[in-house]
Amino acid sequence: MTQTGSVKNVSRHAALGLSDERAVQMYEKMLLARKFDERAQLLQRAGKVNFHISGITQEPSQVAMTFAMDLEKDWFLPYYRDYGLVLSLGMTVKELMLSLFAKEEDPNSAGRQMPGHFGSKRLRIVTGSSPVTTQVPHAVGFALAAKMRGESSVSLVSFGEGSSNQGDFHEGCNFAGVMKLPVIFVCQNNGYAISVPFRKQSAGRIADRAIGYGFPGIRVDGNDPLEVYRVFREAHERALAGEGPTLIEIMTYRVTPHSTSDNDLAYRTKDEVDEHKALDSLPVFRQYLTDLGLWSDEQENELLARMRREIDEATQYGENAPFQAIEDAFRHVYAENADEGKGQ
Amino acid sequence: MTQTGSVKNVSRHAALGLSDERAVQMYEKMLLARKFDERAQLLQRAGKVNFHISGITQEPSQVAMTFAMDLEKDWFLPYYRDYGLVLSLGMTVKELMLSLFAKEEDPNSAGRQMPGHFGSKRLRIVTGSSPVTTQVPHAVGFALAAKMRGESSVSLVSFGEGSSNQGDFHEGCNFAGVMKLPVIFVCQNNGYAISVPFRKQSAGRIADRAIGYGFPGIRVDGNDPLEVYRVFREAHERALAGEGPTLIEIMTYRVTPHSTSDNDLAYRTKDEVDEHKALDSLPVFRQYLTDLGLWSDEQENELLARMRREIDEATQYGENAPFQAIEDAFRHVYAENADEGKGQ
Amino acid sequence: MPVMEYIEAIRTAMKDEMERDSRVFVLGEDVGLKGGVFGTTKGLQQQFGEMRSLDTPLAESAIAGVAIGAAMAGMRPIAEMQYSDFMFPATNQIISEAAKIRYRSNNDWDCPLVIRAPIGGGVFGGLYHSQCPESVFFGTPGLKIVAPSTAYDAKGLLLAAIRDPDPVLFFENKKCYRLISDEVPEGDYTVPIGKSKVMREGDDITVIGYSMPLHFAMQAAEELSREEGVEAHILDLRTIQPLDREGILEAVSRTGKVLIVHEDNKTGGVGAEVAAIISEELLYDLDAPIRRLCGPDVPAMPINPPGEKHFLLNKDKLKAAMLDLARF
Amino acid sequence: MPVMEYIEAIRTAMKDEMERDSRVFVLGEDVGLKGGVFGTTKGLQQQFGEMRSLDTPLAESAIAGVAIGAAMAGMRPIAEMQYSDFMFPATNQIISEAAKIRYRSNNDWDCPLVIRAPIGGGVFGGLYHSQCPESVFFGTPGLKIVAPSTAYDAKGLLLAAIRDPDPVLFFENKKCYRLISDEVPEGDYTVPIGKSKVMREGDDITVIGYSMPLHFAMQAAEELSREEGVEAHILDLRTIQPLDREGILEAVSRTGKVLIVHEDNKTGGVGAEVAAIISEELLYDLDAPIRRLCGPDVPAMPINPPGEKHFLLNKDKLKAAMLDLARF
Ligand SMILES: Cc1ncc(C[n+]2csc(CCOP(=O)(O)OP(=O)(O)O)c2C)c(N)n1
Ligand SMILES: Cc1ncc(C[n+]2csc(CCOP(=O)(O)OP(=O)(O)O)c2C)c(N)n1
Ligand SMILES: [Mg+2]
Ligand SMILES: [Mg+2]
Repeated sequence: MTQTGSVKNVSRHAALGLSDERAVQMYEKMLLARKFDERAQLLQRAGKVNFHISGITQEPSQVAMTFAMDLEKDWFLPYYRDYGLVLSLGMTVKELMLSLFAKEEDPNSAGRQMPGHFGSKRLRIVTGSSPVTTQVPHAVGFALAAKMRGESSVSLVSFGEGSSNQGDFHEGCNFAGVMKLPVIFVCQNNGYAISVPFRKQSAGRIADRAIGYGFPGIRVDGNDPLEVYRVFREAHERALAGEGPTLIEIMTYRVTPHSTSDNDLAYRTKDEVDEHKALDSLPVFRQYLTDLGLWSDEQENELLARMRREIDEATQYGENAPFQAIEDAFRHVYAENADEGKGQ
Repeated sequence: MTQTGSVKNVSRHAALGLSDERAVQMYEKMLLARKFDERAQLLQRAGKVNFHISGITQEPSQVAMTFAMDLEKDWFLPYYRDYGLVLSLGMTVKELMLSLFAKEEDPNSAGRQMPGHFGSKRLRIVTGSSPVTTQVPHAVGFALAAKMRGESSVSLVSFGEGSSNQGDFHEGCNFAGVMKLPVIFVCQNNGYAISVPFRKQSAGRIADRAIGYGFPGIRVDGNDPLEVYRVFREAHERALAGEGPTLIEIMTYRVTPHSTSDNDLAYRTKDEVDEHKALDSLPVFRQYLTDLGLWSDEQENELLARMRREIDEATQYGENAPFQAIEDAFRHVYAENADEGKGQ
Repeated sequence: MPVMEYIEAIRTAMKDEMERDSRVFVLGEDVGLKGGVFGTTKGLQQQFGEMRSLDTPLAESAIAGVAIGAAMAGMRPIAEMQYSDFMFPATNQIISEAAKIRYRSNNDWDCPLVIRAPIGGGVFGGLYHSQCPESVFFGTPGLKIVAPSTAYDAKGLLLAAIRDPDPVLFFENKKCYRLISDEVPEGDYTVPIGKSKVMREGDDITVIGYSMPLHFAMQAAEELSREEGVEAHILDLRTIQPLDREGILEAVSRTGKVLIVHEDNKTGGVGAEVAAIISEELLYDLDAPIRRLCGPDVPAMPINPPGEKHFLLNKDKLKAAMLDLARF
Repeated sequence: MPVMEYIEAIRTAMKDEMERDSRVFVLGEDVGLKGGVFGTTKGLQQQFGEMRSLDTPLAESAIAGVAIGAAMAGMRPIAEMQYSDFMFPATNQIISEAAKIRYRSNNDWDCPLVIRAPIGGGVFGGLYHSQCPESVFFGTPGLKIVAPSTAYDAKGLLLAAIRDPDPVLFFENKKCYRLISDEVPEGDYTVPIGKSKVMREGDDITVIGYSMPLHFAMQAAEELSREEGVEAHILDLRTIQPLDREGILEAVSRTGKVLIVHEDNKTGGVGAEVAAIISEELLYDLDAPIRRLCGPDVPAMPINPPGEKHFLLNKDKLKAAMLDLARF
């Protein structure tokens, strides 16, 4: 990652309107997502939890996109690899651990859903499910509500490239296109849908599908978080200006197996994986900050130590926290009193 | 319609490889579809039948496309306005009348389904239903079967522009694109889906959607049947050459109400309709043949008389034919013996 | 009280609630200028504008999915499915999403959504414009399902559905639209979801059902009363999920002989659950086996008139079955 | 006879039939190199090539719809849905298309298609990897539905399903995959679709069900026999559509007391229809109300272990219910 920009001494992020502080915060969130993810993998291998699904190497772009959003007004519909995204929105490692251990205090689902199934009204994260791509029309519904109420709110919805082949992708995009709704459709193209490589998922480019819906589609390198930020900021501006949706295809690579239940070497080579691991943008971004004098090895070590403590504490908390009580396991099928859901 | 082509005295159709005889046949089928359709409207107005859904002004392109197909080998999945298409494949007016009157001898469904719900294994017309766009993945399945068996067979599937917004359009196109299957996807864009104008259906061009699936998408003027023929011939060649699908968007206009149950002046003006009626390509094509000396008023009158007789007879036959017997009304939910369906 | 057509009662409920609550809007195919293919939403776009009587693209999964999103965002959408036959593309959104949003988020999110869809045959609509899809959605916890048979209930249940904090499928019978008229209060009232209603009292046999076939039962009951002295007790379930267990058991206890009727095909229909509840709770109060008179187990009714007639219930079929049960 | 795992019986049936009939092929997500997420199709791509063990894009409506097209074209597709929870996007293709093709064309076209989907919980899969979707498809005429509980039946029913001229939903229980092993003949045999099987004979109570919970019933029956001298008669429906009426009535007659079990939630489940059939036909032979022991009416089971356990049936729950019925 090298500096561009015509004015000397203006860093890339400054040229994009990001303060040094924000650039550093971005890095911190990326690192936190990475460290949480690594710990979750360890916990699964140690048999402490049943299942983890990783977002490793996708976090830098997940974090970068949130920096272009308005956390007070926008709505977020992430998918299961979006740890970088939800951490940037304010979900804590403790909350993620409560979800990983499926405990009652988990704000996402009280330990009912699998980890990676995010949801928190407080954080404007819309509850998600396992059947892929259903969240795409939901995001359009949030944008429609915003338009109807005259609110300047954008909805961001994220999904994999495999999932973009579901009918709901098409129906949602087309609906948003017709009504010029403020939605950012984010396809995180990591090359695989479980074992199926992209060339068996689609013969086109996902970004190009936007042409048929009458709005811009942009392909961006997921290993260049500042470029990701730039593209999202533009999409956000378009959305707020009433110019309608944008489809953004983030090119990335799934360096882990699909989930802890998957053996990826049954369908791809270690060489291929290693090649992509080498492209990880996390150390590159660290170097970028270091070169600018915004980051140092001491800061890194201090941050790592702080994160290790935070993650240790969260792990312990999550592990020891109680499961939802049996008496409550079947509650909330319907509202328990007529006033529920009357709010907003 | 004027002649093009660099060699003098070579007509447009000859330049496309169509004999004079075929060009005249084309016209005859167009006219037959028109006359059947007009009669069906009359019958409905006279209270003889409950319901008709018209294809008027869409027939010229429907007929033209079949002339580019192989009627012995290809498979056809039409939609409810495709009278021109099925008549060109060999369905008779008598058969259409049996369907219109919902009689047992109707080969499409023995009078079980609405008119316009075509199906005839003999004519390689695949049975269709009312929920729109379900036929799109079926066509892909036929093409897949052809590829698996090494048959040089193409499947042609047709649907409206409103219907192209269903998830099944997306899923079917994408599947065919990945596997480079011999399918021609035909969107007959007639500007309306019942009352909803195209601008409220999609903000893009339907043809452009093909870009996202990695195959060609072509928009063609439905009022230029020879150009329609040309485009389909190319698509057919591509399909047989293993180059995969083509999406063809035929620009046309629905000059009738959606169906005999619809009052279109609730949502569009008579002026708009009249403007498009004036663009009807049937008289233009007649003039084209006449200018070339291939057609005359006498021939026209003779043909009209012959068609009138044929349609009269078919109407009478259809009207008098028996309904499916009550004893048979509930048959064929499942095969009645294990050998059924074992064939092919 | 003014007498009103069933369809007008539905339209009035939407109109009234849209006036009262700015969060309420209607979306679906042709619901705008055209006012719906049956005319159910006629006038709403003129009164409330293009956004609140919103013509959508032809895509049912999006209609449901966008409505779900809007509901989660705090709106009160009414999604119209043009025919219930065409709601199947939206099944995943309805069953995987709407029904599970509250439960999966442990009450953090909710989905106050109404999906309206016309059911039933008898309009020469053939296989795909006549179906009763109840059994597909029935038995999915998290959904409520109502199916009114009168104009009064149609308005009152629709108002209750719109105000309900959970997703409600509202199955209106297209044959009832203009055939059924009854007294409907002008102002605001609701019919509680989950409560059945005794349509007619009697001591000889009990008929339990919902939607259009109950009108045949009522006609048959009058004739049987006059001609045979048989008095039928008729219960309109009105809500088919959750079923009104108490109402069912009370109605059965009254006579000890029960006939369950619906137009949806027999096997796997709502009637099976009603029978199962009775045989679970009231076995020793029964004086006859539990009978069901329902649509035949074929994919859907044919369009040709004899086929359609053969498929459908009518007064005579009801009368014969009711008399047979009375004589048991 | 070799003892084989349930999952291997399924794999073997596909392999054998693909060897025997070149029209048979498998399509679905990850069914190729990976051999399916459970390993059910392992080795098929290696043996039969990429086209006959075909990795599809992630799109269930296309998987079903393309398979339907291929079936109409004369192939014999086996479409795999990765989890039955994920077959809902294909509902429209299954209910509107596959189920109605023969009927709507008056027997001109047919749709010999198998859709395989793993059902059931107990694998810490949470809400969307544990469901039983039977009730959604049950009651749609034109579909056949099978749900084997043993390896023997799994192979025999799958072979019958592939050869069946109509669409068959094949619900395999993911908990059975590796937990259930039994004797499976090596060669070719079929288990007839539509026929139930007596798993155990007894004179005190009858248990009727399908799939995994029957194994709990068998364990409970052995204990009840030893400990209480109660002898349970256990009927495996095997096919849930069309139901084996005669088999059901015979099994009920044997004891006069019946408990119906399934993992799918109670309301609107297959058990309701079984109860309705019995109460229609055998009311006077019953010595106790018809009981059902099923999944609770909540959207789906939670992933946390106590919640999952609370949701699921097990031997103890079966035993308690069976004993209670015996003592009635
Ligand atoms: C409708 C549906 N079908 C199948 C699955 C099973 N499944 C879970 S993740 C996945 C692959 C998703 O691939 P992609 O969209 O590329 O996202 P990625 O996992 O690569 O980030 C599949 C098939 C599902 N969750 N939902
Ligand atoms: C899934 C589904 N939804 C709704 C309908 C009702 N419907 C029948 S035709 C039609 C409009 C179709 O428009 P288009 O695809 O443009 O074809 P056109 O009728 O204009 O030729 C609608 C909404 C249907 N048949 N199927
Ligand atoms: Mg992926
Ligand atoms: Mg159209």
